[in-house]
Amino acid sequence: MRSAIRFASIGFALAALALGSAPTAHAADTPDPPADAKAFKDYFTKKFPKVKLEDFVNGPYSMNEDMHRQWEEKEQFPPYDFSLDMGKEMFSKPFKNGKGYADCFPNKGIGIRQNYPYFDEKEGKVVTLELALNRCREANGEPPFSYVKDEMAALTAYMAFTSRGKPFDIKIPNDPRALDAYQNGKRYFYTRRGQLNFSCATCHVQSGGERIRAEVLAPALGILNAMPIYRSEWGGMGTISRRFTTCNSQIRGVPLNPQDDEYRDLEYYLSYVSNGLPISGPGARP
Amino acid sequence: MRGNMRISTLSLALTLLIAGATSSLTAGSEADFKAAYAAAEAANKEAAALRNQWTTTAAALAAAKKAADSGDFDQAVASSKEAEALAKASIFQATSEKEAWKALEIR
Amino acid sequence: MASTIRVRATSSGETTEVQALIQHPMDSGYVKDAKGEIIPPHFIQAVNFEYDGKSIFVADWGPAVSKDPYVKFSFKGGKKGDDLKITWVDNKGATDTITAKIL
Amino acid sequence: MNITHNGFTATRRLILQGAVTVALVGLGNIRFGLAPAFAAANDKYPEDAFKQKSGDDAIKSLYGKTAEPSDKVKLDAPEIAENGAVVPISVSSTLADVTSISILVAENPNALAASYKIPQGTMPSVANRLKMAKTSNVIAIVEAGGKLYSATKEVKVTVGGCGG
Repeated sequence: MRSAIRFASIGFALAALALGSAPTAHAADTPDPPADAKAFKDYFTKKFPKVKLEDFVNGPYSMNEDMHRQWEEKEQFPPYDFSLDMGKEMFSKPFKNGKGYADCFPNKGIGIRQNYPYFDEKEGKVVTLELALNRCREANGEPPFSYVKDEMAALTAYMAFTSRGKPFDIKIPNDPRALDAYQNGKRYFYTRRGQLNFSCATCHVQSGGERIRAEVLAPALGILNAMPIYRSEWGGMGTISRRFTTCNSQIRGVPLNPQDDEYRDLEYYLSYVSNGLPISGPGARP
Repeated sequence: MRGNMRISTLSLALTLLIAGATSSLTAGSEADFKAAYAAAEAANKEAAALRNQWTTTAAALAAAKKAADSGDFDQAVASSKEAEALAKASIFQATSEKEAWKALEIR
Repeated sequence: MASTIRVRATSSGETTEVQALIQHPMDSGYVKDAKGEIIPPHFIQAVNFEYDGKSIFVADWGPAVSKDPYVKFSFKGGKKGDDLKITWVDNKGATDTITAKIL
Repeated sequence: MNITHNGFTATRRLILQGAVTVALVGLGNIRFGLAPAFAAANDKYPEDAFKQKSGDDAIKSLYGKTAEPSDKVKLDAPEIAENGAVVPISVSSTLADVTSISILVAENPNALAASYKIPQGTMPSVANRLKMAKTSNVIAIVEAGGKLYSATKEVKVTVGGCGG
């Protein structure tokens, strides 16, 4: 009996695909990031006129008064405090070869989170903060950290903390490969995947501010500004990589490896369209 | 058992349903299981190439193997067929989304 | 290793507000881990706040207190620079203590 | 309530099954050892009260009397908890000489969540973060002048997110 139900759901999913996928005619437009970013901000400011532009970085807490009170209560003594202190301690501890993270980053790594991810023209790919941290470790003979575990979250928490309030400042250099990476990230954001057949946009654009069971969905605008986040759901810290991979498995799509190109480009797109919004990491989330 | 990709979506969905239902009734032998499992795995690999596998496909494949190991080849064949259907659906999703995503884009 | 207790005690003249955040898993004994085994109960049972040698607040906690527990209260008195001693003990007998300055 | 670390394998069903089976088995072997040095500093940790299932039994075990609702007890809790693992709840009261404040979550496996002793000179208010297994009444108990007063509020809790 059970497999019959499974079959019914597959048949249904296919039918929904057919209906949802009638491609409307689109001019083969070359990507225009500034126009996208403007359209992105207009969509959300029109949909939520009462929410100030910079408050979108508080995700679900700007969408609901009851949630906002709970958040203020938590922010008095936030659960990410321990991770922040651990990150600060780790950041200043030199590697075995005497060098430290400060030597790998501009301005000694302080107050620069808002410039990540950036497009590395030598490599021809997007480089995220998490990737840069692990590359710094490997360049100095240290083993890389897991992208989804606490050490990486602690380091990115401290670096985000030093950039609090600074607006996102993601640049797309005049390089066709950068435009491709941006477009690749945008495509990933809007592409439906997993058996539930959702895309990031299905939840965070079409139903931003609405509930999915107990949780209020964060609008996509400013969704990475608070990263890394301490989630009550996980009872611990979460990096951007952890968030992307768990989102995939939630909709029954097999996640890719953290820091695969798709995720780096996705982070590039999502950060670019939130340019101008302040960094508020590390954040607390439901 | 090579699926024919060019028929329209709705009929593809219907054929899968009918194929799934009828085949699980026939008695499956080890050979049937091996063939069905191989087909499912091949489809799932193709989905992997498109970077679009579903977690439920892997679950169905695991169920098939478990059933086969315990000698219940009827169930093993049914689960393999289910896995193949899921893998084919994920392939279809990836190909159809190549253009469909633009419909959602904020303009 | 840094203490597991973070304290913020601020005096406003006649009353002092005390906030404490303690690093502890607070396992309730009702949750299973990834392998499906029950994580045994491991939670802070009592936290004692002492000022000027007197106990000014005692928290008795059960397994329903959140992970990395937080508590806030205030008491009359307490001047800037005074000491505030905080001690916790959990159901396995582990304990930690800290003496914080009132700001 | 609390989801295991690797995402969504432990769905709500699993947790509830876990809760039921363990509740029967688990209570027997919970060891409530308490470092002796500390126990002397105040009267005993109300071990028995924390073992009680229902709110009434816990209150009786803790105070030996029953509470009457009073609007002088202010219970501040959310309408819908953002997550059952971290529910910010605070209790305050305008009653005179408050000696103890307790907070119970009726539907939790053990109702009594936290109990606070308020010596003379400490203000009658406390804020903390509690875990709630599911939608439930939260009951605040304030002991003042030897009598018990209470306030109750329902807090909705469901497992968040997309699920397995």
